[in-house]
Amino acid sequence: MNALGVVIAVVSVAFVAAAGVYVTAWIDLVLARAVAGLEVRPLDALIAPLRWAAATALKARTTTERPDAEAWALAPALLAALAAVGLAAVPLAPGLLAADVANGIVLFGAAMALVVVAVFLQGWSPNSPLPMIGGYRFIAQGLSYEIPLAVVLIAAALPARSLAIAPIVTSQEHLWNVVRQPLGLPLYLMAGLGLAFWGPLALPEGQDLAGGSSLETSGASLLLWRAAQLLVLVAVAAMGTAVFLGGWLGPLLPGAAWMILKTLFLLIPLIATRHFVARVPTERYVVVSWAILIPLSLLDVFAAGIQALMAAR
Amino acid sequence: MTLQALVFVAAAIFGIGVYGALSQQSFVMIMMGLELMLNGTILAGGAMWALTTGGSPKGQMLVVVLMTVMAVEAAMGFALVIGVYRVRKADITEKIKRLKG
Amino acid sequence: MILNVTFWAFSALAVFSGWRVFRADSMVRAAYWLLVSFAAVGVILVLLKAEFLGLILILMMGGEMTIMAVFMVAFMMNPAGLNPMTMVHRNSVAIVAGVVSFLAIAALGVFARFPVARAPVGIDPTRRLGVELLGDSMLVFQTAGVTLLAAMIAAVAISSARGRFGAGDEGSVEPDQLVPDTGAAPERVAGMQPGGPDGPRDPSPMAAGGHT
Amino acid sequence: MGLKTAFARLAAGAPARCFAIVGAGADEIAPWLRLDPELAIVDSPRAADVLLVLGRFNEDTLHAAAAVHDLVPPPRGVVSWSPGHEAARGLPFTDAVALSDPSEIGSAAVRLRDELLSGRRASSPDILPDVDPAPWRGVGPFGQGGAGMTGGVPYGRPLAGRANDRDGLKLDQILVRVGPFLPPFPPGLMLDVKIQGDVIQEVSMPAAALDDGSSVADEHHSSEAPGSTEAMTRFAAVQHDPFIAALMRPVPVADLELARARHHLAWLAEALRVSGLEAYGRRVLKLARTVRPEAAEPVDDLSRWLRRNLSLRWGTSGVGVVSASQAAALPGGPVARAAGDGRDVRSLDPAYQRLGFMPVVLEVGDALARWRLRVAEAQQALTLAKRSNGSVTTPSGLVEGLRGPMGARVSASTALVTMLPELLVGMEWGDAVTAVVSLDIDMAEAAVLHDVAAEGRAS
Repeated sequence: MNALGVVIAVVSVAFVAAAGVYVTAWIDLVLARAVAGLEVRPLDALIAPLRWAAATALKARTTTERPDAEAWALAPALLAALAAVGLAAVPLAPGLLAADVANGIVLFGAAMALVVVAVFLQGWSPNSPLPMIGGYRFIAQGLSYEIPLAVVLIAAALPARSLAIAPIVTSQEHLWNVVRQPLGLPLYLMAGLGLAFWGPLALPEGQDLAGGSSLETSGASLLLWRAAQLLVLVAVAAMGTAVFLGGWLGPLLPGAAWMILKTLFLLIPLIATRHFVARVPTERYVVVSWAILIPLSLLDVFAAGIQALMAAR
Repeated sequence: MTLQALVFVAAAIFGIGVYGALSQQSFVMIMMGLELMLNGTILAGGAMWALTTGGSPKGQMLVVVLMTVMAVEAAMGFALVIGVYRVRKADITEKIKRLKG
Repeated sequence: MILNVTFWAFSALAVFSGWRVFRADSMVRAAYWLLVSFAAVGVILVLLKAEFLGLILILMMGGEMTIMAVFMVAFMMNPAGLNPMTMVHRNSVAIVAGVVSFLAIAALGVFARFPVARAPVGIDPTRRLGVELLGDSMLVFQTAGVTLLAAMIAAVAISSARGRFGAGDEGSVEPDQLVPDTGAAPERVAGMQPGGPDGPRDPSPMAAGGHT
Repeated sequence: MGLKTAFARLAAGAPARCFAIVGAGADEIAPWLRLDPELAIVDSPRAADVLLVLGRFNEDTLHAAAAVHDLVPPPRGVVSWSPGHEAARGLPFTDAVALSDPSEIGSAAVRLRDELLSGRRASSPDILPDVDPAPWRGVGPFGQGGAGMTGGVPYGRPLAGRANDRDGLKLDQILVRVGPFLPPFPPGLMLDVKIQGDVIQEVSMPAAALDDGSSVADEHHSSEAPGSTEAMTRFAAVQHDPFIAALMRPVPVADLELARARHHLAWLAEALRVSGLEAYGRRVLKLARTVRPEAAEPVDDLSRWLRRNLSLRWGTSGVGVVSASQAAALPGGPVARAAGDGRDVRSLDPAYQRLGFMPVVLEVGDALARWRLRVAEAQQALTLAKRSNGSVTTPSGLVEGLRGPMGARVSASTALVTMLPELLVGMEWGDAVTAVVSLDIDMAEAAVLHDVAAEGRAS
């Protein structure tokens, strides 16, 4: 790919990231009002995230007694950077890929593995007990979702015989992976919710911790942290689209349009879990993850392997 | 990015690892020293593969084996720390006078 | 040019962060400095076209260093470094050993003659590694896998609260070595139940008393 | 500057983000604040623009309130309200907007926020001095705070102590004081908790906990007899509570039962919010405000929805089990009834007997049982209110209140607070919060009856 192509891809990833975060915040607000039994005013909801962001940006960044100040400042930026790398690994349209590496799936996995570091630092560094519990919780949660996430992604790469994502998309020309590997997408989405610490898996930031790992964060840091969290959610949905729903493949519409539609198709249920599913207790989640999700994901990868062998013969 | 430069950097990382593994009292910090030594080794292995083997996958194979060593080291290290701590309530080397049970 | 600048920048980062590991007061910082060192080496591996290995190294170390940080917090007496302290022994010996090993290896790298055979452009190292792993080096690969399995089992066995002959914190000694009186042995076996990781969720009896 | 003005103008249309600290006498206002479209009640003072100071405080809680005030990032402001036009008395918030009408809270908060963000009003200054609680550096040879390697108390905070954990290891344990204004907990509740990771190893009440914060008692209370109805009247003067009135005179059953249904639903709204279902909680809160005995179908729908929601069941079943013997030690109330103890003062009242009242009793005693029991009681209360046909209670000195019998020597809240330490030990933090929320403790009730009990012991 030439330099111009890279620039175009990077710019489009930045645009998709900003738009994705905004749309996610909007959908969440609309759903919240609908569930709360309030009048849904989509246009008012369109400006509400901007109002919140403006008010938050005007607040000072406060500090606590003896925080790990550098790590605290780093954590939101790290989360945002990791989410952006995750999104950059996804081809948005044929040939439109910012992080053009031969091991896109591994790049995504590595970025998502480091999310644990960002959230733990966010919880640890304010030197305050409830955020610290939030940080600890996310370590337990992270070790539980990482393995199913990596295994189902590898299973999805098997039919393509490649770890790059564009070939994985094109390998779904005739049959999407969501059909070929029925276990894959549900497991991936469950792991993705944990990754974005959203909804039922918002364990580090639950209401029982009064906000948990971001309890002590204010001002621009808080704004960046929230945006980064939504960006993780967007990256999860986009990667899920590319790997399980055939990415840009589809009739009539241009590839990018299909990509956007399918990403929204995954994003909306992910966002909605926050309003319909209660937060699960940490310990029970960890037990279920190790006792059920990991064996299921292994089943998924074995089944995919057998299918790949049959196809090769 | 010559082989000399790469080996030089790998040696520096390895040397710091040696210092850490020998000087630290805390078990976990000693493990960090060992990991840093392995980090230097991985870098050297990667460099040798890229610049001296002509792309033979055997070189990468060595790095894979090194990573296995690192994983085993971490698993056994953590397990031993817990085991020793459980029996002796010690988390630094000085507190273990005898190595016998 | 850009490649060289990137390489030296990440090399400097890898060495600097490696040094910071042993100079950080906070245990969490020490663990994450080590992660930075690994990540920098991972990036250098990617620059060397060993893309898969570099990324896997970062992926693996992200999890491992987090576990290490939690270990440090759990076991160290002053994990956040709020109370500065030094925990080294034989410092000068260690410095000498470190410098000597650095010089020896660096000298080897500078003066030894290695065959020059760069990896050709246009090969797919990941694919070749995969073929190698499941082809010629199958045995090595399998051995590594079995070693990891053995390490997992051994780690669980060593760290488990219940030894073969009773609770680990009581020595886990064979019953007849411990007490000549055979009548006491069943009690010890019965004592295995509470306090284990999968025991009841109330804390061990020792935690309930003592602090008021 | 231009950007700042633009941001302030953009932010002006949003609800004011408020952190509410609730003292005595504000129980009537506080639960309903979340229904105000002009307010966004946040969980952390760090995320707030405006601090709402509602009710009355004593010296200790005022100190805690001042500390919370200093946590709000500038530009910040304070809106205060207190029952009986005594808002300003004793509050350290010099530039607070003091209100006498609680219905103005929303508009006042928004106005204050707009003035703060646009710079027309100065941020409220720190109240407490920003200093280390103790000198620290440079005592020992490494610069540590004491003679030993980990000696001393850096910044006046002892380092984490060691204690056995549930896996038989001896690991760090930290002491955390929780409350009195931690959002998931009832306002005024203070606990000293020792945690290892997120497992609670020890819980104790700070000495002042029960007298703290919510105590509405003042200089008169020595003249009253223990358990007297005067003490309850004093309570009633603040609460406008039909249950207190029922202690002394006949009250329509419909009034009592509607109040009960509303309370249980409002409690459910808060419990749902803490479980992560904030939007649904708001729907239930609105229902609690508007429900009428003639139109109880939404409550039946709610009950069905709750039964079907597996995630709620997952998070509450088996959590915070109150055993049958613990329930027997309680004076009664929903928590005891959810644990199989069927005592209910209403069973003795002729009016209820005529309506064919049978208490709802569940056996399990966990948080899930308490959730279900309260919803079932809300449904039952609405049915009773509908069928009561104007019948009135017979005062007998005892009334089945919202949390248990009122007029007894020990209130249910007092008994529950006393039970907390043994209940919470060994739980993970999330389960502990679920358990505390499911008990529905009212610290004002606990404090009044604690005063009364203390007098009883003294005389």
